[in-house]
Amino acid sequence: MSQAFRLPVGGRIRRDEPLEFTFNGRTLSGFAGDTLASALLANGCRVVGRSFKYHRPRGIMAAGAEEPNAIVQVGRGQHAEPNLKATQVELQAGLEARSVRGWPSVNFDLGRINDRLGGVLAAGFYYKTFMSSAGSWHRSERFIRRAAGLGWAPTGSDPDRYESRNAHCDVLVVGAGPAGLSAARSAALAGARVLLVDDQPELGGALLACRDTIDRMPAKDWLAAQAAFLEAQPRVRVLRRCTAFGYHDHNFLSLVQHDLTDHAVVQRLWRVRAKQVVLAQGAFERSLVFPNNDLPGVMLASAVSTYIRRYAVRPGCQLVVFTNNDSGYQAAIDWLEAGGQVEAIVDCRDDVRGDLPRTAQSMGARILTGTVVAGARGRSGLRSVEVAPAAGSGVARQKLQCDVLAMSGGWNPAVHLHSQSGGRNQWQPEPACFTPGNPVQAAVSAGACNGVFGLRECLAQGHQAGQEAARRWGFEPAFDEASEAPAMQSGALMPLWRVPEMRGRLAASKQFIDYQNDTTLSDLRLALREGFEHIEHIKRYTALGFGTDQGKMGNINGMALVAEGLGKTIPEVGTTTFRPPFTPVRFGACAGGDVGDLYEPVRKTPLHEWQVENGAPFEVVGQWLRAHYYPHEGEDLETAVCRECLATRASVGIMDASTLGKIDVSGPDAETFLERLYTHDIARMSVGRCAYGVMLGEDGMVMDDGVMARLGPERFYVTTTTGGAANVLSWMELWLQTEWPDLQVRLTSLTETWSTIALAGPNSRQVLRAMGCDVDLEPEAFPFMTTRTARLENEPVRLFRISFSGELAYEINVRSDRADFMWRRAMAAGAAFGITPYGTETMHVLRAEKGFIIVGQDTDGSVTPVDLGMNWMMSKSKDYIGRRSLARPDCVRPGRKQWVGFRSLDDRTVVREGSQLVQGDTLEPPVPLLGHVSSSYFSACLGYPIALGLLNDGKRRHGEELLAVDAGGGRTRVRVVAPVFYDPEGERQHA
Amino acid sequence: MLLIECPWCGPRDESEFAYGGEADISRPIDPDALSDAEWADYLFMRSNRKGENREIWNHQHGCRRWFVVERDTVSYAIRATFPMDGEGRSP
Amino acid sequence: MPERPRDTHALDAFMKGFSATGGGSAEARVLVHQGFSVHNLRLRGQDHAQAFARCGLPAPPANNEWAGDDETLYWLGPDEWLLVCPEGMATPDFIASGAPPEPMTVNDLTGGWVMLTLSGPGARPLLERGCTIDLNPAVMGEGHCAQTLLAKSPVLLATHADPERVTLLVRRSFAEYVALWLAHTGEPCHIAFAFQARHAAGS
Amino acid sequence: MEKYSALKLIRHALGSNRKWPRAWRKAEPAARYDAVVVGGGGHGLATAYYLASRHGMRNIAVLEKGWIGSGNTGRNTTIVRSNYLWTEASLLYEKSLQLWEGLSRELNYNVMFSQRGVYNLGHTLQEMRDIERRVAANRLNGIDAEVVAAEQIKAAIPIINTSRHARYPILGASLQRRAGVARHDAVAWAFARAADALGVDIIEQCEVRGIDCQGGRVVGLQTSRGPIATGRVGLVAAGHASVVAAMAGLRLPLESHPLQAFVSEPLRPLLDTVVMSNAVHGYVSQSDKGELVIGAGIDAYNGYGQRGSFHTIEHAMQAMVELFPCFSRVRMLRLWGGIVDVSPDACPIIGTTPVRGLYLNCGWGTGGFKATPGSGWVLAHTMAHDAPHELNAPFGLDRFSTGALIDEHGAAAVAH
Repeated sequence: MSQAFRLPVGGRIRRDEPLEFTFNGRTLSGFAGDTLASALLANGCRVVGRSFKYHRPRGIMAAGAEEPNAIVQVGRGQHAEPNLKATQVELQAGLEARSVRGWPSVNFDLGRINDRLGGVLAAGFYYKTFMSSAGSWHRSERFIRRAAGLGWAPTGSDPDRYESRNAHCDVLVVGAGPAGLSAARSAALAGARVLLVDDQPELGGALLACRDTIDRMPAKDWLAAQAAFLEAQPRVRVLRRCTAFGYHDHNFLSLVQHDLTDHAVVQRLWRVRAKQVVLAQGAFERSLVFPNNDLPGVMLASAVSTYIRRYAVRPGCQLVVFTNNDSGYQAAIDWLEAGGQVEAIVDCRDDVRGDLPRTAQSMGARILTGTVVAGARGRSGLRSVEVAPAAGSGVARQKLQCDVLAMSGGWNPAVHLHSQSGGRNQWQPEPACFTPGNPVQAAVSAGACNGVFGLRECLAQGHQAGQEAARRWGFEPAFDEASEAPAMQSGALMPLWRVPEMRGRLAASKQFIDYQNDTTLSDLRLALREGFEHIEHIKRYTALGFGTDQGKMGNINGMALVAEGLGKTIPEVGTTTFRPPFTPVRFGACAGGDVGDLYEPVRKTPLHEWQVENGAPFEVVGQWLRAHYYPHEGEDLETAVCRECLATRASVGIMDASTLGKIDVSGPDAETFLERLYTHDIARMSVGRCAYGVMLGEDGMVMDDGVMARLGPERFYVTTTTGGAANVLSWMELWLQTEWPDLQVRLTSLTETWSTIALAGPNSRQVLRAMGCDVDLEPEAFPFMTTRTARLENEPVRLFRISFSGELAYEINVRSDRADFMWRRAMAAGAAFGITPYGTETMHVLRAEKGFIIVGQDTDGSVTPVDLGMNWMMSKSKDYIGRRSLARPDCVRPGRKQWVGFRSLDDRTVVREGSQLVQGDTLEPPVPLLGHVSSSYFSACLGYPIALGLLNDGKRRHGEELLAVDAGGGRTRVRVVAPVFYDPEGERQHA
Repeated sequence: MLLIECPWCGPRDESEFAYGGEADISRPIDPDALSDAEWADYLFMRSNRKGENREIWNHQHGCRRWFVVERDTVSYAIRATFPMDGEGRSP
Repeated sequence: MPERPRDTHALDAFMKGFSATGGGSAEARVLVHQGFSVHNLRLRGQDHAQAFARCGLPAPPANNEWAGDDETLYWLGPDEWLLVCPEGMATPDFIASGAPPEPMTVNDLTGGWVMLTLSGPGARPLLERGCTIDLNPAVMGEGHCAQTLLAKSPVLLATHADPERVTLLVRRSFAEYVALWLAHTGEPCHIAFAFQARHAAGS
Repeated sequence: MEKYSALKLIRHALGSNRKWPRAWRKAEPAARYDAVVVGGGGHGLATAYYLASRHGMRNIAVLEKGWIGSGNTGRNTTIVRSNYLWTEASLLYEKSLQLWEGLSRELNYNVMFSQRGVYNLGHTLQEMRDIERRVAANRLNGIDAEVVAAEQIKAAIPIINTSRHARYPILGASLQRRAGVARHDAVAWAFARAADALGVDIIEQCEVRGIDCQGGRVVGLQTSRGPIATGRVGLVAAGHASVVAAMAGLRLPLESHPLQAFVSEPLRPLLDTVVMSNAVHGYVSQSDKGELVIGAGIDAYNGYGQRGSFHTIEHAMQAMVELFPCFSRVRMLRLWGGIVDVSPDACPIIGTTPVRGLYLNCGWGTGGFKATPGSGWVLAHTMAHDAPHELNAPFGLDRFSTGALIDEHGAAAVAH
């Protein structure tokens, strides 16, 4: 199909680059520089969508972000993009677009039946029905959901790539129209670091469709000059196709840049910290409310001009303009210049003067003053309008044939970002719009978004805003003059929120306020009638402003009509808060590059490579990856773990404990400091001694645990759990810096510096010897719970004789860059003893056999050391964090949960972890829960399953039989036993 | 996203800091002398001010210092930041 | 089995797997340093200059700054510095002896850090993609350093007279992730990685 | 109260909907009430409704500073479930869930309670242990719950990413089939309409500025619309609980934080259940209009600004794309924040206070919406009898002195 509505000359499209694309399956052509919308209009596509509720035919109304109707699905499969506005889609060769609504087709939609049921489907109808029975809503919902939604989500993962980038600047200018360009220029001349962003592919904003002159040259030449100047400035960065969508606290703004051409990244999130912000985003034209104001062919006047001047498309033949202000006349002038026919300009004002009307008149356009469009007629598109006196007699005076109606109800400044920044908006009776109030952050609004609509004024205000912003950040503005445009005479706007009620068929016709959500004038009236009087209630009840145009088209009309209905003024009704984003933003763009492998840092130990070589699956522990177990050929978790356990208890096992937190605590007051944080007596620890320590929250609950060693009178080496390492360090710093600054203590994390290799089992001593250990390893020389510096394989190491397995065991602390070497040497030295590497799972089993807790698995935030039977390590002679809380009534009450062990009566069943403990067999809910199983394993070396957990009054329950009920409903009879299953006397670890 | 002036490192993005809650809560000298209610007041009760608030932050990923921030909990505007013991300085 | 070197670098595995896409066209290059010692210095009291003098060290660098050439001192906090010495170079006596004069505390962190040098026109723009501090040379210029987050990982970042060079000190366990992040994010500018046998802060 | 029904819709439509009555009266404050509820959110309106319908108190009022439902009621992600860890909490939320199941009929207002099920994902071995523990406890408490494996999740939600190689692979989940979502605004309107029909005065744009006490007893309120005498006051002010309680000299164990949420543009149906994840923080459902409704994490700092930090949103987006790769090209339409009052044990505070006649209902943190009817039910009982209902007895303010906290933090169940 030829582009019947394309003008032979003009526009900013590149006619030498014709493009083919498809819309709803039809192949059409356009030019580079087109938007999908301009190309569709050029091809005479009038019906491009269907409305949400009534399925009415809809056409393109606007030329930008405020478009409510032309919602399309672009691309397919993984490449699909739902809900794009045709007015914002740059035309590309092979572009595939389709309407998101309309079945079987956009031109013939069976859903149109809803239009007839209009009355029943009025605002909030669903609140009043579908409640006959409990499930009735859930059942009906399925059908309602099917009818809902716009586009289709893509299938599969996203082939596009995103990234985020941080930027800092002295002055951020949002919008590159006349005001924005002037602001950027003057700020740059003052020497400021300027970031200028605009959402269009080319700078200029309104100037792209402007016929005026600036500095005595055509606007487009002035524009080219400005662009060239700014591009040349080293301290200026210009971002095209970049939308500022969020204005957050402390002058942080989020921007998204589309269709990048510079490299593989398709969209980029800019995270901008600006010292000053100039908001120059322009304004949106208002629609007018009259019967059938949604017919395809009804357009915003400014959009008509934009399509003619920027895209060389005249979307029809016969035009009627309906306006309440001078700017509407521009459409008529452009239309006539484009060789179209103007039936009439319908102006609700009685007295019309001003330059634009005069020009239009001089070009022969007929002006009907004091007149309104009483209603539009047509089936699938506009055919004619009826006009009537503005002073409502209720009788239409005459009918005007037309295929396009250009309407202008005045302008709404784009106050969105100002509002997001926390600023209020104030109502200006003249020219009837909300403008930004005082900024609350370092920002200033300029130009149309500040309620200044004349080109001349916009240039001046932008220039001043740029200088101001630069000056406020300490730059001395240069003495450059603002650019000048000829002064223009324009008459005052006359607010017109609706037209007089008509009798006859038009009376029954719908008058749309929010097009996309089919919110009509009668919906607003219904809401008011039902007592929804606050604007937020009305919006939520009628869905006004909840479409994907985010109310840019309808909100102000809606508020004005609510004000009328309540007999209030518009400011009394108040404005609604604008929330980010300014326009919809892809999830992927907000996620940036931190997805997949980069989702979150992965921390690896120096032994990771060896573990990979040896086929270990890994367990995620916080940010760390830890070897879970080391399966041999054909082994599953259980068999591998049994083998690892047996080998360790029988001879020797080796494991990577490098993820444990390690903190150096030194200084004259190190001892005092630790006394206050740990429950046991630190002073009793002589140099070279190790001790197991527990740290409580101030609420008395166990927070972290680990072994600490005294390396010197003023130096301790404290270990923490893997997950707790970071918290414990900042917890220590917190107390040190905020409560006890007088203490002379320094904390240094050694987690990264030292790697820990644990050797456990009766032969661990032999392995150390085989590694050429240079210290006496005999029990009396190097007893349990002590530490020594030593040399292994001629490397300096620190040995700890401590045991988390209950066996004779050592922990080798070695410099991280030598850990891999040390580990491989240990494997070699241990070969003779069948040394067996084991992972976290076996470590869990071995410690469970000994009844040692794992903080976070066996404890939650409600367990005290007393509950765990750790009274032996709670000093009576000092105060420590959390001690006072242990004296609270609930912490001393009898019957608290206590740490116990469990044996399955059948000695076969391994109880599922998380099982709850109950008494008796009749399980009538709610069943009193006595406790739960927190750890449960099959113990290979004991030959039966063992479990640990917390049980009400557990200490006194030893010997009792209980029922363990798991998440699957499985029941296991268990006997309560002491929480130590293996070597209760602890002889082995002292060996 | 807040921009917080670390007294030592200068203005940094919120993501480098950890929030520590209400400032000026000091641990009782003799906890045993307190009733359970008094202890609970220290432990749990908070002013949770709407408006001007004194709070502590930790420059966790910077110099690891804890410091005091005077911030409005409605506008989120930061009036000043102080070292735990020292003089204020405005952003 | 063949004798392996005693030292393994945190990026050994990464560098094996990483095919340098860069070559001549690289806008950003990453040198991965090997062989240097790192010491954490902590001071009590206020008179830092005197304490440093007693240790035979040059005057301590001011807040957010670093100093030195071969032997480098980075400011970490009001009472904390990081001393980085090339391997083989004589470390200060108090470190060798392990007994620093009062009121200094020293911790040997060697092996816990990985040092990278980014260079090329793409270096700062690349870092801007994962770091929130203002990397403009006018703000973060010669001799500045900062502990901050890069790609959600804690790093020490130092800038040089040459605006196209930035030094990164990364905690060992994060190194592979940070390298992966640099490689992935740097792809578009053909980032190139290479080991540098000897560390020299000045080079 | 005019009964709503399909028939009524048709009859009114024939009259061009000109005859619909007000949903609730525009009440003027009276000089005295038997009881006053401070806060016109879902919880406050529910309290008033149950006071009137179950305890026969008709001379009562609800005072709302702004418009009803303007707080967290209209700002949350509408998830309703009862699968909490501790018996005390799960029984309270279960009572609420049971009330939800009959709510539309009882109130003759379709609150669109849709029992489409809620999955709480587990990404680590420890999260799976916690899930096992919680599910086992739920079932013994008579609450429907089950543990599902990654394969079952994939079968039920084909678009979810169950790759073993994910940074936080999905190992399994707990599933509560009776859980679901509801239409948040409708809940406030439904309770308001029903309470109003029973004579309750719902007074909007009325801010409480002072609480008058004599001899340790409440005697009245100072409001922006004049003094009101009353002997019973229920404080149901959610994020502003501390501020209002301070008027009676009470300090509470609460901190108010920003909590953010956002919706996508409307999409054709692609997710017919609710998915929540703790380790990969975020939770999502799809509204009947087709929008993906997504909750982000809580912001670290105290804030009354109904705004949070953007990096919290970036993290939520990353989480969503991790869990649902096909969301990557979907677009965020609207982003907003609420103020949640968080207690030390992530459980609410409901009950009497040291001030006679003053009752508290706060500390719901991120979990308040689901509790709306149950919360109103127990507070109404507490106010009517000047003593807590057995369900809220464990949730008194005194637990912070005795130490009898109910630690839902420890539980993997995200409290949303």
